[in-house]
Amino acid sequence: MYTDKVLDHFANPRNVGELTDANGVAEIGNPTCGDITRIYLKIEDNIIKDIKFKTFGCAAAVASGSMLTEMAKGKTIEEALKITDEAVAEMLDGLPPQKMHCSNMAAEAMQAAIENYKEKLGA
Amino acid sequence: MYTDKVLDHFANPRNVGELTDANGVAEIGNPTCGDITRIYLKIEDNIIKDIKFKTFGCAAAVASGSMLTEMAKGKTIEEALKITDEAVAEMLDGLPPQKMHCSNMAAEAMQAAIENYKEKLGA
Amino acid sequence: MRKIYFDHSATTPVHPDVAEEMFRYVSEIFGNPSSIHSFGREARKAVEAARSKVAQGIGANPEEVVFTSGGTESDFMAIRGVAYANRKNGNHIITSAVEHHAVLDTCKALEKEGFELTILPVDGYGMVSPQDLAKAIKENTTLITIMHANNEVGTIQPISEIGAIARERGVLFHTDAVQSMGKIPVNVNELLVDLLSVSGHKIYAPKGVGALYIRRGIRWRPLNFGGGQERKRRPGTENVPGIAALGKAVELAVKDMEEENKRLTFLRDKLIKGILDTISHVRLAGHPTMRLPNHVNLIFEFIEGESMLLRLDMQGVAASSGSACTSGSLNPSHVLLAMGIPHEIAHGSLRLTLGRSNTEEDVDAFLSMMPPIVEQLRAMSPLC
Amino acid sequence: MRKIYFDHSATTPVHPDVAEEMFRYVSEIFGNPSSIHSFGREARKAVEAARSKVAQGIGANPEEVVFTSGGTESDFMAIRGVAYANRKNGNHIITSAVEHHAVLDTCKALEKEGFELTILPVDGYGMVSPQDLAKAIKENTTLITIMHANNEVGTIQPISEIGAIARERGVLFHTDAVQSMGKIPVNVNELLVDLLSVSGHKIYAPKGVGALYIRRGIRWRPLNFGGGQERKRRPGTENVPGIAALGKAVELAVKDMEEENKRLTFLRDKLIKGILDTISHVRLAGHPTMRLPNHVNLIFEFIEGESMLLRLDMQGVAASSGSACTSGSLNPSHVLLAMGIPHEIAHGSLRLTLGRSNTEEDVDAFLSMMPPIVEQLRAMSPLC
Ligand SMILES: Cc1ncc(COP(=O)(O)O)c(C=O)c1O
Ligand SMILES: Cc1ncc(COP(=O)(O)O)c(C=O)c1O
Ligand code: FES
Ligand code: FES
Repeated sequence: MYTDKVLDHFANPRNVGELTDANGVAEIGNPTCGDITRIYLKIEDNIIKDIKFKTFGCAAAVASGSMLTEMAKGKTIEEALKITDEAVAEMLDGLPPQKMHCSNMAAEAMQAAIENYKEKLGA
Repeated sequence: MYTDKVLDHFANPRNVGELTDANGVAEIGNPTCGDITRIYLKIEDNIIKDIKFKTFGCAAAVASGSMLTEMAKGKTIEEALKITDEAVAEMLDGLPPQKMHCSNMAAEAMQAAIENYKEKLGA
Repeated sequence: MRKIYFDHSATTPVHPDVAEEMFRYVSEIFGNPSSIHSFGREARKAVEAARSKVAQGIGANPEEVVFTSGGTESDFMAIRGVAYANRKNGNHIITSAVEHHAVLDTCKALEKEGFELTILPVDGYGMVSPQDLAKAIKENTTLITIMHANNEVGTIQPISEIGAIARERGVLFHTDAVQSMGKIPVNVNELLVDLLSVSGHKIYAPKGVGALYIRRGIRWRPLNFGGGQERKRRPGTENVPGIAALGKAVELAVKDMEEENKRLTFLRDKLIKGILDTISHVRLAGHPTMRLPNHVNLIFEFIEGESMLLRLDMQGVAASSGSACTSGSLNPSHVLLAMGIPHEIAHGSLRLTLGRSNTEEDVDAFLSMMPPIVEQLRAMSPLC
Repeated sequence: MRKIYFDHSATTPVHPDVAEEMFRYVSEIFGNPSSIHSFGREARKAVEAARSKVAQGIGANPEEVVFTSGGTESDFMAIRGVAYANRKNGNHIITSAVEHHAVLDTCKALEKEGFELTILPVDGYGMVSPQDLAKAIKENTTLITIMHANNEVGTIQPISEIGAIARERGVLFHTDAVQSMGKIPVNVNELLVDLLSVSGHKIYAPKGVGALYIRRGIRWRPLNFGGGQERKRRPGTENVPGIAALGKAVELAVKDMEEENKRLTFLRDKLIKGILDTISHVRLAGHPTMRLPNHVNLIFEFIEGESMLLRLDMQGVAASSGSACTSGSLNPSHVLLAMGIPHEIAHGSLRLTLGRSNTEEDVDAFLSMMPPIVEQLRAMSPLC
């Protein structure tokens, strides 16, 4: 059911953990399944210097978190905001239909974390 | 489904054929399946000296004809009339439930043939 | 004693390659396809591979194939599923008088539940007339179910003609291809059918597995609910060994069809000619040319089918008289009666259905065996 | 990599003796049991011998056993068959919140068709209360269906108590014994049930075969019609290899039960204790003592079942999280939720179900494998 890419990112997830010096953090609950993903961002000069995630979720959620953080790292905020859940799923060589919603969580959590960063900046 | 006894009487049916000198003959059609049995009797001094049958019927009909004729041969008319279809079936070590009606045909045909003999006698 | 099996329409032995495929999934790759671990994933792979093979064998897409427990289940799933799902649009079903009991009895049960049923007559060859069918379609007709090839007399129905009419009139069309599969081409798009039933054990796969083709997008609904298997169309843990076997069997059947078809047609015709030439008062039941290549049904007057069967059996030949399913019944075959064959003559039907294992020697042995049997039985018959 | 299969509640490998029995009827004795020739008669003999074995295994008469395509079919045949047949007398059905989907979804489908449905709650162990049941019975109640042992948490229900109530109140009682068969005693007269479901592939027989016990004389009717097989209770050519296998499997299961029961209980308890002793925030789901001897369900807080399953799978261990049938679903098990376990905690369930092949080494290997997996996953969890 899962692609080799998904299983690889699940077995060896990239960027797992917390950032103590994060300047953007958000947690998203998945309305479909009740799972949770949290994203930590370290943004400097509008660029995502570092990003980490934690998830209470299925293998697709773990792999999506891993893949999304890989994709976002080094990007500008604007570029990062363009990363869709479909793009994450595609980079994982696809997700099973009933697991497509799992990739949402990672992308949405990142968007919320950027929002959080902007709010703090504005504050 | 059939007992060895049935199969034996089917494979080597006793008393098959006609009696040219019969003094009692009758044919019975089976209302359940549309099959037919004919019995020829040679009665002397109230005793069934010879009996033969023909049947257009299933293996149970053939075996019943064979067994019934064996059972009836040498009996008095009164004794012969006491042979029931159940008795025939029993002597065959039983018949499948949906084939019980096949043994009727033989017994009934013999009863009708005895009737025929009596009628001729009375006439 | 040499055994000759002439009852391939009743069931077939599992082909060695099919058995091998089946056995792989019995003790070795035994997972539940719904399990996410490797045991489960391997089983899932086998099921989906088989689905593709079956789909390919009938010209369908894999998602249009649902695995069932056999031809009977495929039939009633098709018929009830369409009947119930379309009840709002109409409640009239059309079938034919020569269908297998799985179809006919399902239709009759629906009639008792309030559906309207038209049972089309057949001609002396057991053939349904497309004209009759066209006339029978009404405003409220939602389903036509006519078999591809008849199990008792081997007659092949004009399915694509019927399919064209059904399509033009907007009526869903199911065909029972249990007997035709592997013997003549079966393609859902050429036959213009919306649902099609297949049974494993008639094509050298094991008993207990079948498939139902359900055209994408048609209005059909499942009958039962449970674990969500087969995309919620048929609940219950998948019969993985059976399904894998069915996939293999369809693959083989299609691959070998042309050659087997030729070979069996030759044997069939030799058998028919041999009997008609040597025994009097015998007729062929079913269509002389529009018939399955492996199918012989001969009617011997004055004698009864069961007696012939048992005599043959004692000499090692397995044959049947009408459908195996109905041989427990006492009535002569509803198919023969529908063809207008009188009751007492219908009793004398002998069905000989050839298959992979049969050779010309089998036919020759049978041809020399049959005349004395008929003679002996006729000597016993009050009708002679 | 050494493979450890801890998912025997999802499915089991076919036992070698059972496979041998099955294979005899695949290519060698391959007849259709409805055929009257010797091929058919041998197949019929096999079916009836298997029926006797299954009957003996559950304390029934052979005529009370009907073969089906599996546990799911047995369940819906039992439930729909009683519901429809008794509709004139009442239309109220009672079931429990922890039934398998085959039962629960069938009951819910009947509710949509106009039947009245009561779904009994369970306690924290997943246990139905006979008192609740007694209260739920009404004038119009015609059927109670409560499973013998639960597939997800292993809890054994007080079936004979419920059976006594049902009998006293004149209500027909069905139990799904798919998980209990072969693990604890299953006797229809001791359990006081009128219908009982069994599935082959849970007891080392193949997938695609099951049995339904229908007590003689009860009001039940078949759902489908066709060739008249199984004394008109279940149409379709009999799955002879599967049926023969089921007979053998029931025989073996009953013969070995006492010993296996002891052996598995020891392994089960060692496994549970081992995990509870070494990992924090873990609880056992289901009843501590009224549970299947082979059944472990542990809930690990802060982590998600699927992740555990896949980690274990990568190390060669097959386990499950809730029912295999529902692992495609995203919702936490309806069983755990019915037991009052909160949504996010229910997500952390790991089901380990032992069987014939498992040894103490398997348990030890698992016990040393699990702590680092949990640690790693918890490190990833935002809840920690
Ligand atoms: C034409 C036809 N349809 C349906 C069936 C039933 O299929 P199965 O035996 O797989 O239940 C048969 C075989 O008996 C058949 O010949
Ligand atoms: C309790 C219970 N009932 C019914 C079933 C369904 O049985 P089957 O898989 O044979 O369809 C299962 C297994 O999935 C089960 O565990
Ligand atoms: S994140 Fe919840 S199921 Fe995938
Ligand atoms: S005599 Fe007609 S079925 Fe036996």
